[in-house]
Amino acid sequence: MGCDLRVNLGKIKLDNPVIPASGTFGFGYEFADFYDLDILGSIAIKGTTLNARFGNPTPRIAECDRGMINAVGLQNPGVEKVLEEELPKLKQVFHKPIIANIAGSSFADYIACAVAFDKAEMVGILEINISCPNVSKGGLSFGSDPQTVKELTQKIKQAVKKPVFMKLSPNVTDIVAIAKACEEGGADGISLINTLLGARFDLRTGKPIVHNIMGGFSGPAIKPVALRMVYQVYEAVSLPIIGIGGISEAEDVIEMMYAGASAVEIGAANCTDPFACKKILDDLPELCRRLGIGSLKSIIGKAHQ
Amino acid sequence: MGCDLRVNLGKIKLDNPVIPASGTFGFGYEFADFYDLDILGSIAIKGTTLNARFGNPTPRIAECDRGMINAVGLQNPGVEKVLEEELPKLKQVFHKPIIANIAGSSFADYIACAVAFDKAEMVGILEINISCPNVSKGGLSFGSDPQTVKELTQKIKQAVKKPVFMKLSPNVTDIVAIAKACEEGGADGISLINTLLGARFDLRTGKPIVHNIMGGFSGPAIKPVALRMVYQVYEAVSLPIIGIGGISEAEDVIEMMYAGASAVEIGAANCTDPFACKKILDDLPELCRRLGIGSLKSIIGKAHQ
Amino acid sequence: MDRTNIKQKYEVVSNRKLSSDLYEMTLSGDTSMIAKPGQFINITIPNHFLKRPISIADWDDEKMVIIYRIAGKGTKWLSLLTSGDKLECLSGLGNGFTVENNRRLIIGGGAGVPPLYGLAKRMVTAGIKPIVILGFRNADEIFYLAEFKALSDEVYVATDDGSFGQKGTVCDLLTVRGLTDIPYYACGPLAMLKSVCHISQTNGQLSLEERMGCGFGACMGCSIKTKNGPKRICKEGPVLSSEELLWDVI
Amino acid sequence: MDRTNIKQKYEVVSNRKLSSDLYEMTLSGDTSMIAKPGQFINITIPNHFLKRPISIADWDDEKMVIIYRIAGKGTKWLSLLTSGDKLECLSGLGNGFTVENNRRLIIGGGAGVPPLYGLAKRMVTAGIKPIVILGFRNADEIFYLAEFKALSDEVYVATDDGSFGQKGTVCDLLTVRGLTDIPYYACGPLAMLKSVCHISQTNGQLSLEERMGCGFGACMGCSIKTKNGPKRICKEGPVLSSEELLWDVI
Ligand SMILES: Cc1cc2nc3c(=O)[nH]c(=O)nc-3n(C[C@H](O)[C@H](O)[C@H](O)COP(=O)(O)OP(=O)(O)OC[C@H]3O[C@@H](n4cnc5c(N)ncnc54)[C@H](O)[C@@H]3O)c2cc1C
Ligand SMILES: Cc1cc2nc3c(=O)[nH]c(=O)nc-3n(C[C@H](O)[C@H](O)[C@H](O)COP(=O)(O)OP(=O)(O)OC[C@H]3O[C@@H](n4cnc5c(N)ncnc54)[C@H](O)[C@@H]3O)c2cc1C
Ligand SMILES: Cc1cc2nc3c(=O)[nH]c(=O)nc-3n(C[C@H](O)[C@H](O)[C@H](O)COP(=O)(O)O)c2cc1C
Ligand SMILES: Cc1cc2nc3c(=O)[nH]c(=O)nc-3n(C[C@H](O)[C@H](O)[C@H](O)COP(=O)(O)O)c2cc1C
Ligand code: FES
Ligand code: FES
Repeated sequence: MGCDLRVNLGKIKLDNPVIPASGTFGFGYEFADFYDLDILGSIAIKGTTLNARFGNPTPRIAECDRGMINAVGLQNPGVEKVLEEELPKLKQVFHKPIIANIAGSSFADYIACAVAFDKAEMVGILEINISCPNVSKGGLSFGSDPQTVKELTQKIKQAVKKPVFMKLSPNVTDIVAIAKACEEGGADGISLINTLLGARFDLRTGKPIVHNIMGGFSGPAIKPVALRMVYQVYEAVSLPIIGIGGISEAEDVIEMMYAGASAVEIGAANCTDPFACKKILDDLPELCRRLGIGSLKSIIGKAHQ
Repeated sequence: MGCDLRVNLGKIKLDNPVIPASGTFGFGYEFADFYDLDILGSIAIKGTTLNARFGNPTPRIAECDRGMINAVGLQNPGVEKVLEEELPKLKQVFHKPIIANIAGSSFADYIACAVAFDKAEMVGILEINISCPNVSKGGLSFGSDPQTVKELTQKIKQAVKKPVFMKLSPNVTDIVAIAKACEEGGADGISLINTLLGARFDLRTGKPIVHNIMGGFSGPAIKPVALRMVYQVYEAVSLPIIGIGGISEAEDVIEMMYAGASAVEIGAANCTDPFACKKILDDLPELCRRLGIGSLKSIIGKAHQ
Repeated sequence: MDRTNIKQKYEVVSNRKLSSDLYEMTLSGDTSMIAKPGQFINITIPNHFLKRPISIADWDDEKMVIIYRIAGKGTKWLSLLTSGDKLECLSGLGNGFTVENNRRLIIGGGAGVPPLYGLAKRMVTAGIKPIVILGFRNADEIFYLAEFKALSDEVYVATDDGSFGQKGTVCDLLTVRGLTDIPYYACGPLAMLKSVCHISQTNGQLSLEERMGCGFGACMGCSIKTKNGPKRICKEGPVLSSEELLWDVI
Repeated sequence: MDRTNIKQKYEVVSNRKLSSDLYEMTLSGDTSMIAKPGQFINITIPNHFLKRPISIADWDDEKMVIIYRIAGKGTKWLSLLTSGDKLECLSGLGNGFTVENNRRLIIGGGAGVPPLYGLAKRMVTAGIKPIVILGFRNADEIFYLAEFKALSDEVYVATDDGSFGQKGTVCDLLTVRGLTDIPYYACGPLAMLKSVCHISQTNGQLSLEERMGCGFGACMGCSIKTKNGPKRICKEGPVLSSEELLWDVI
């Protein structure tokens, strides 16, 4: 008897907890060249904004020890094009509810984008990336102030029907306060973590490697921070959590679920290996067998028992 | 002609920027078994508190990808014993001003400990670790609130004569606000970063690996975060910075100095290789030659030019 | 497009120094996913998180050749491999050059020369006689001259210091030889590509470089703005048309 | 104390399976910094940040033997090494056992048995005839029985399931054999050590384990509270006196 890999994210049922993370899997369909996408639990598509964005100038990428910095800057064709051009292509090759990742620089942007995705049949979850700079507050990220987070959550929840998962920035003093603000605002779940803010400098020139100077640091290097935050948030709120950060093998999925995640997203690992998610799914059953895990649902939050 | 490795930390002159970080080099003298300590720029001794502390129960250590978590919990024999027993031993084998790393759980503790070290001839710099939980504020770290940081800095400065370097916690939303608070409080310099808060869970049991559940995460994995913070703080304040976080080879020293550090501390690398600092010092001259660096002073903050 | 075979293991057949810091490596293995000259592979380097993109200089059914300059730790590691060692990479990446009948001119500079060799070979196979302009810093850095001469009677070299061939840049050579109105292919440092575009009266297929996250289109790490919207250097590139480039934002 | 030679490279002479998941590895190299049985080495594992502490089971002027259980990725990697492979480690760590004339009894459990073999050998050399009590889960997991028997006429084995020797624990054996009033050495699982201390009417030298950061005294990662103040298992340990242990806080 194999391990039961099914998990739930609130009312959304997944065949398994493995989800490629936003920004590292494009709009999904291009990975259909590599493997059958329907093996995945879901897919979080590239962060989408109301209007098209080119993002930052290159260089946008810097290598780190067991990780990478990206300063892509939310390149995307805007929600309309995503709905008209990208999702239909994904629909051809993926037949489960997807996660629409939404970014914005004002409340109005977030809401308009969320409302647009709310109408799309394919979309199962709206995942709100609140690491973005808040233009009306001098560029400080939406995700760093609990009051702002609560209001944003409330406003989005009032405007949409689909489940709303708030995706938190780890670059905060008190992740629990932010998670609680999401819960108070009526969020249906929490995704964490987004990237840590990092920088690298060129040994020869002394200058920053990415054009933007700083960028989002992710990959296996950040896993201990992600695990800690998932653990803390699981203790403090009763929403389902999508654990993200440094997951690159089946063992990491299990560890993240022990910490409190109901499902996981895999980011940078997709960049270094197009088959990363498939490999994790290939390895999970045998790993569960070895660890005596009969059902993944049963290990969610085990570290807290 | 070799590279001039000399640097200054305010009025303190160092032969070179390489300093073992607090907590990873004991009270220094035991490393004299491995190499001549006088090759080092300085030594930051184990974090010392007013009264003796045993610290946390074991397990205190967890392995991470390119890093480790420690939950030692500031084990030390108390400032009196450090002055009477540990420093005299160090004095036998190290003949330069040292950095006394000071921790506390109240303003009074910090001040008393700083005052005690202020009288010790060997001590060149007082480095105040403000990652500690503030008992009077429900355990939130001293280092997470700018107002508290400013007050603490002021009070310590009023009580001592030696230069005071505030050692910042990276687990904050806005490191620049904290650094500015130090500057406003009259600090002579900034040390950053201390460890990131992290956690690991045991694959077999599902339970946290360190007894304390969470601990301080450090090592090469955290370098991009440290570089980013040093860069940001260098932009915002005009105090000398000791750059800390993930330094394990000569290249890392150069990169940290580009970001804005006047000197560096090496932490976890001492745990994995007792000769880590010596190796860095052995490699630095040749690396400088290859990069065309004639004087280390000249590259401090080069990324900002 | 089925790309289930994108991940490949190759065996080093040979690895030799061509000039001071330039190496040529021959690899054997499955080359079926390589379709065009100018495509690249993305090589796994032990203990390094990101792969290293290197152009395919030449290939046949069983082997491929790459030529690389030691630029840092990854390429340094490559240079230490010897016959029999294994290499893991993603293969057949990018769009590559499109051989066109009216496009005869090849312009290469330094470490940008390699992919142009595979291109020249395919041009010859297609019955097109290439004119080849190569630029190097000095005579010591010249490589593959004999190989190009074996494919074409018209191979011209410029060196910055005049230690071989024309003193000056490839652009000087273009002017001197009166080649500024022939559609071309080019690969080399950005500054060179820019000057070439500037001096040429017609259009070129240019191969560009960018720092890459994935190398196969997933992360948008390598996108640049063009007149036809954003293009990923690893997917819609590395070869772009000179006509679509926006030089002021590159 | 000069410890400039703490960092050593050893060559694997042999690596063989002793029982289901237990291996014995013989290493050749400089053993001059090993002074006492019960000391340990801390082994570098590629792609892993921390080293792995393993007791020295035996040594002479040129070689040493370690015996280890596959517990995770590091020990798994060790088990795959073969003759000729190189190993880097810090050598001669910890205090080790002190051979004392009146201390004849050796008590070992499972993966705790290895350091006791080197101890038994040195006892014999010192003219002391050891009494050896070994505990295992079952007959399959027994190892080094012949080796111990070669050193002593009094070797007794207990297995949890009774598949060999006395059914039960080492404590049962101690009681049965009436050995509870002899000063002893012990190494094994914490629960075993605790029971042994509890049942014995006299004192023991106990070898303990803790997760380690450095393994050589720098980080305070391995400290435990004792009646004589905090002790670092890697430096003032791993061997501590039963009389100084505070069982309620371990
Ligand atoms: C499509 C493409 C084709 C290329 N073809 C060749 C070739 O045929 N021959 C050749 O010598 N070089 C080529 N390069 C450049 C080559 O990729 C870099 O020199 C190499 O990645 C440097 O790696 P490193 O570890 O030695 O240097 P490091 O500086 O240590 O590398 C650190 C990081 O920066 C990246 N990086 C550094 N320089 C470059 C660069 N110029 N372009 C892209 N990424 C860079 C590395 O990939 C790595 O992620 C090509 C680049 C691209 C994008
Ligand atoms: C002084 C001392 C002597 C030892 N002697 C032996 C011996 O002779 N034979 C033997 O089989 N085992 C011995 N051990 C236990 C051995 O160190 C661990 O089994 C080993 O470190 C596990 O590494 P791993 O990578 O296989 O497991 P993983 O679980 O993957 O290791 C992860 C991390 O946890 C640490 N760790 C895991 N288990 C232990 C443990 N029990 N003790 C200390 N650290 C641990 C590892 O060192 C590593 O840092 C000794 C431990 C100590 C402290
Ligand atoms: C290249 C890249 C692009 C990303 N783009 C987005 C994005 O558009 N929206 C978002 O919410 N997160 C984005 N992220 C963050 C990831 O979704 C993920 O939260 C983070 O990388 C941590 O996971 P990892 O360590 O597995 O990469 C991006 C990450 C990378 C590496
Ligand atoms: C085992 C250990 C103990 C530490 N103890 C202290 C301490 O007592 N006081 C302090 O300010 N920092 C302490 N630190 C933090 C280090 O001084 C340093 O700031 C941090 O580890 C980042 O540097 P690294 O990445 O080089 O380890 C400790 C770190 C480690 C690994
Ligand atoms: S490098 Fe990832 S899309 Fe080009
Ligand atoms: S492991 Fe570092 S002091 Fe013992």
